[in-house]
Amino acid sequence: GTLDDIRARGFARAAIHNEPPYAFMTPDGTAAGVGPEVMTAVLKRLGVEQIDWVVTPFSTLIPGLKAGRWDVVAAQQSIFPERCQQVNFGNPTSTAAEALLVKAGNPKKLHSYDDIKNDPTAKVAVPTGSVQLKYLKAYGIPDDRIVLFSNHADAPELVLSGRVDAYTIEDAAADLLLRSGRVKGLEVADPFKIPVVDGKEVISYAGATFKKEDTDFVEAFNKELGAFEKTPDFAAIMDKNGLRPISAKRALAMTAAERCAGK
Amino acid sequence: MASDLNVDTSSTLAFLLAVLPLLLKGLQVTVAAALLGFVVAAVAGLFFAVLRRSSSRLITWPLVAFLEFVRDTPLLIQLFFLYYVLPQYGIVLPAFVTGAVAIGLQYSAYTAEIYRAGIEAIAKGQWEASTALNMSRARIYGVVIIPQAIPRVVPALGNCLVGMLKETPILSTISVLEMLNLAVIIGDRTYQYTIPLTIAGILMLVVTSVFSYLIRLVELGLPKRGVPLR
Amino acid sequence: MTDIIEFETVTKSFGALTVLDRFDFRVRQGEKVTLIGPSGSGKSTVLRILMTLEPFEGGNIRIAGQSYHMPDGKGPFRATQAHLFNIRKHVGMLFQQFNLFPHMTVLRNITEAPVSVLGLSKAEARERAMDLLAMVGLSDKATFYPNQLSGGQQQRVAIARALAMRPKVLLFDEPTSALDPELVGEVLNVIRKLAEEHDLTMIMVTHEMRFAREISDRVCFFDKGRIVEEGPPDQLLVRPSHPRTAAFLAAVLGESSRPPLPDDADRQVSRNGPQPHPDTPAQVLGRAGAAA
Amino acid sequence: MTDIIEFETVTKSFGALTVLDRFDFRVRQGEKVTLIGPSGSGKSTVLRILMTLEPFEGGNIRIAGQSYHMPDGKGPFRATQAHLFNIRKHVGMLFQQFNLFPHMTVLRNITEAPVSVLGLSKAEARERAMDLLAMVGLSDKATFYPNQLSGGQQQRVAIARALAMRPKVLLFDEPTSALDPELVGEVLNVIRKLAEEHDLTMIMVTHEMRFAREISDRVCFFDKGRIVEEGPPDQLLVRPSHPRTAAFLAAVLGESSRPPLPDDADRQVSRNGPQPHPDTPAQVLGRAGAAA
Amino acid sequence: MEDMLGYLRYLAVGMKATATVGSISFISAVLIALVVGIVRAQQIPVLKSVAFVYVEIFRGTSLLVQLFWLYYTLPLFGITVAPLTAACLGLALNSGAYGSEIVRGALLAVPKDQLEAATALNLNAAQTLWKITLPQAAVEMVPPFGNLAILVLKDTALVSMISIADVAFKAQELRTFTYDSARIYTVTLLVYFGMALIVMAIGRIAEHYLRPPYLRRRTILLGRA
Ligand SMILES: Nc1ncnc2c1ncn2[C@@H]1O[C@H](COP(=O)(O)OP(=O)(O)OP(=O)(O)O)[C@@H](O)[C@H]1O
Ligand SMILES: Nc1ncnc2c1ncn2[C@@H]1O[C@H](COP(=O)(O)OP(=O)(O)OP(=O)(O)O)[C@@H](O)[C@H]1O
Ligand SMILES: [Mg+2]
Ligand SMILES: [Mg+2]
Repeated sequence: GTLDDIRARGFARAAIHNEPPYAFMTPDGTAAGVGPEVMTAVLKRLGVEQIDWVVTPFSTLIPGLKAGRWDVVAAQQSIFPERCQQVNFGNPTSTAAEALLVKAGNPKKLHSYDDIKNDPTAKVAVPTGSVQLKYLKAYGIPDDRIVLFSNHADAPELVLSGRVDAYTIEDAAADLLLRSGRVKGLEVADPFKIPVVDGKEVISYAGATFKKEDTDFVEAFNKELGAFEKTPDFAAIMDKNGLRPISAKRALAMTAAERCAGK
Repeated sequence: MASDLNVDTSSTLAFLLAVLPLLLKGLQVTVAAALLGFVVAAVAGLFFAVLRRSSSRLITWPLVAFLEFVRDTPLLIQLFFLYYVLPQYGIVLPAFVTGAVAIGLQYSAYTAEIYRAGIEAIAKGQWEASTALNMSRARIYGVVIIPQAIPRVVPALGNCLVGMLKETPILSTISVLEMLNLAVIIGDRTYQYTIPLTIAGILMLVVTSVFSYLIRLVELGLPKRGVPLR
Repeated sequence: MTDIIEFETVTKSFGALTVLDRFDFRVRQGEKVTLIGPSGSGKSTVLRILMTLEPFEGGNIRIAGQSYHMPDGKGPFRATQAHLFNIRKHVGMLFQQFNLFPHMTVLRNITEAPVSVLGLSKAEARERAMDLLAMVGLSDKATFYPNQLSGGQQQRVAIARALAMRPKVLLFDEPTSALDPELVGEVLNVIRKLAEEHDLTMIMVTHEMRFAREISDRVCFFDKGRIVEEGPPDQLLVRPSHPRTAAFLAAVLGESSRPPLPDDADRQVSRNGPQPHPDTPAQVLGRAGAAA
Repeated sequence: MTDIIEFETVTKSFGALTVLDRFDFRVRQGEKVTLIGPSGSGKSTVLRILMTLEPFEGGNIRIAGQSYHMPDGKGPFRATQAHLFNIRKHVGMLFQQFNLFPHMTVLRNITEAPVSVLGLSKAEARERAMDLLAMVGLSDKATFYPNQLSGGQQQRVAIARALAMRPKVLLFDEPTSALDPELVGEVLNVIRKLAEEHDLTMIMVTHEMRFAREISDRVCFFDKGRIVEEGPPDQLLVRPSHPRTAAFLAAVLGESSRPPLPDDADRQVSRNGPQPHPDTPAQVLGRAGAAA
Repeated sequence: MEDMLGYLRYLAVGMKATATVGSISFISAVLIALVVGIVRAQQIPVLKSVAFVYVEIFRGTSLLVQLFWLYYTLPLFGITVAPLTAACLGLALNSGAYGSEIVRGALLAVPKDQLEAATALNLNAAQTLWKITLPQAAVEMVPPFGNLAILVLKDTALVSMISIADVAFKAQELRTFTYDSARIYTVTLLVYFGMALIVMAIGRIAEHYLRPPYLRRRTILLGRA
């Protein structure tokens, strides 16, 4: 299996794409963020000391995994059923609740998906391939008011240029963005009502991604992950990356298998 | 279109059948963007080519610099400026239009060269004969030179159209849902990339082949009488 | 008679090459002048300057009393388009390569400029064109495209096209030298007719010496941008007084020797070929030659 | 003497147009033959077939005893390259447009084929080239590029280039018709020297009638892909027996009338211009004409 | 301004990758183009059909799909090539297909007269190609190959999808950290334009020296070909 290969080789190859605070490459060349830091700790417990990091666009994370270009993806990808058919997920380590970024002052007074739906002039942007699109659709927001973007760095421009009025973002990413002080003229819609789809508040669960056939690797990973989550180091990683305590708490209460089954 | 992104992934065949109609819709966007861009390039290119031949350096110099810059820098980044920076000056064009215009402008740098070559290939004698008949410059261009240049440049313009078809995926950066972008989005949702991308590639091959064939037909259909073929 | 064309100390160069140097030249109204001279001597340049196809640097040119310079003394190529337009009204030109518009029918070739420049109605222009086509003997070709015509026919259309603008001066730059020899005659016939029956001023560059002799009032021999000798054709072509003229005529008539006159039995092998030939072919061809 | 070239019932068409129909033609070794005839009559086609530049459909051609067909009867263009190579050894050709290689110096133009085809050493080829350049009077131009030379010089280089291959037969396709009139002489001088001092077989298409008369052993008049009349030049050019030959000569010699002989005072205005001219210019030119 | 200098420094790593991939790809593309273009212009049996299919496929599908196949799909069939190799191979095959049309066009544009003169001198097909046609065509090929080089330069932006950190990728990375898109893109635009100017200068010099002396311009760098 892949784990044996890694051990034989002496180092693991892991891929991320840039999406702070979940995963990113620091300018000095080390991977940081929730995904890489957890991955480093767990692999260490599995006896793998060294990791080769690859930064690559989101859309190539899984093809590269399948093609054997890397052994594991540490980009904190969301776990949901369609994806489980193609890859294996480690148990979730973080969760994200929805937030909405709007122009400072929230001129259209958008505080929920319902507000977006009910204002026929309101336009909203979502990342391509994301679950948020599904939620917006579930709320009945028409296609012509939804704009897809592929790079998170595009999103502030979309709002600031007036092409959209809001964009969906995960709470932790929004916190980080605003705290960095780099983007002026945006704010998180506050209060914001977490959307409800199929009678449940929507929360996304994210974890490491493995090849479909690497069940033993996943098992070993999950086992060590479970142990690591009980150490203060885990909480420190979450804290350092600005995740709210509720994020990890929710994650620990769920397994990948349950998410894959649609729970 | 975005609403249809829940695709059946239960089997390869089902997946393929679910993906194909989606990509075909994306293909319409691709073709429409390329055609609109082509119109822009064909018109702007001719305009630039004629302007480029002006005897005033005040006109030609900035024009050459502009065309060179447009030609030598990536479309991706030009798109960004057109899409995000123009609104700051109150010009908010829809993404599709912005994209098509940007592609068209970039290609106008090429078509300008094509037209220029076409115009310069016309024997100097045509200019001299027109001048000897006391025709005005505008008239000479409009009645004598350009009508002769167009048939010569049709094949090269056709190649530009095919080139533009293949540039459209860049429009995904400004959220235009063209075919290749759709293929990637489907991949991002399902983590199955090979099938949608390969179908997109094949569809692209089919479309470019069809276009190339159509261009050849146009070429063959050009009047044979009255036009010196090279 | 008045001079319709006056060149006064005209200077013209291409880069470092001075083609015309303080060039003087006058043509009376209705006169038929032929320019002859070696290649590169500046014959075409004179015609092209007259047609405003080339700028010139110094001197002055007047045509039909109008100066090429603007009243404020600015040269013709800093002159406004409107000024040049007025000058070109008087002049028409025939080219070696005909330069018909290949994408227009013969009729359209002739009517285009009268309609768009002179402002004739389409019907008037058409009528004028058909008259001219009849004159050059091509009434039946009005709907043809130039490349469906022989070279001689094309040149005749070009003559009609130039005449449709009713110029006072018509310039011919080797109008038959791009033609197959047996097509030359038909074009010369048309020009001859023009010359004989009309008082159009004509300036012609040609290598058709017999034709030049027959038709011109005056022949000017050019060399290196100057008129070396001029005079009535019977004198200049037959008994040239200047040695360079004589040498040129000998080269053109003796060596190239296009048509043998049917009864010109004595061979005219000229001995003044331009290059010495130090070896004989037999020597040079060597072995293989000997084997042949 | 043996026939070095034999055409037997050769047929050649371009699509629907049959250019040569059961064409017979023979040339003896050392003979100088001139082909004349109207444009499109097939003169160039004969030369181009001989040079293997055009395939032909029927009949047979032999050159220096070698058939263009392979021994199994296959036509020359299904013949192997090796077979064509052997045939081409005997033939050289001069083109109207000279066709020098513009990217090579004069010397390289001449030495290229001897080195790469005949396998001469560079030194040998160079020596041969310099001899030939001396013969055509261009020893000082060896390092020039073709477009630095005048047309006449280029054609003389082309002659040297063809001779460097030591062909038995040399074909000339209007070798002077792309030249300015006063450059024609120098090329004809070289050809004349070749003809006079050497027994190369020469087949020439030319409009230089006097030259043809002077140099040829035989003149063939072509019309519509057939030889209508042939004979010694003094007979065919001066007293043609066939009416079509006479008409052609009248058109070429009478109308185009290139050089007037210095003392040919009586004007030869031919009356058989090909087109009727129904109107006079004065009528057609109308108002503006009258004003001129 | 200081920020922009910082960005430039950050992009420098990407410039190296872009330059490496770009130059290797372009040189390979020229070689491929020459072979394929000659095969097609000379109508070499069998090979010409192969060449035709190659050109149609690589011109007809997009580079993105080709790179994806080379890097992510071929390994599923057991063929794995390194990222740099895959990037160069993809770009070279893609641009080579375009380039072959340049070569073919230039070869066919050599006047038929020249071929006839070569035949009359009994040069064989290979000698004619090598000594007569190709040298004359080469002069005509240089300007379009210069344009192709710039296209290759711009196309290198796609290799980021196979994990090569080129200029475009580095720019995206910067944007995720700083959200300073307008200025980052301005710097990026200038970087590409600068590299294009260098490519153009090289092209002009190549053109100057490939031209036979009698066709050379006096100035190398001024004026378009
Ligand atoms: N556009 C130009 N640029 C540079 N030199 C030129 C140009 N046109 C003509 N010349 C040069 O000017 C000189 C005179 O040229 P011109 O065409 O007037 O000669 P010509 O007497 O008509 O000769 P030909 O009998 O060959 O037509 C020649 O040396 C020619 O090379
Ligand atoms: N490649 C070709 N394709 C089609 N028709 C051709 C081709 N070459 C020659 N012809 C035709 O064959 C006929 C004979 O041509 P050829 O060139 O032998 O005539 P020619 O006697 O040399 O005329 P010219 O004096 O004009 O050179 C002409 O009608 C010509 O149009
Ligand atoms: Mg001239
Ligand atoms: Mg011919």
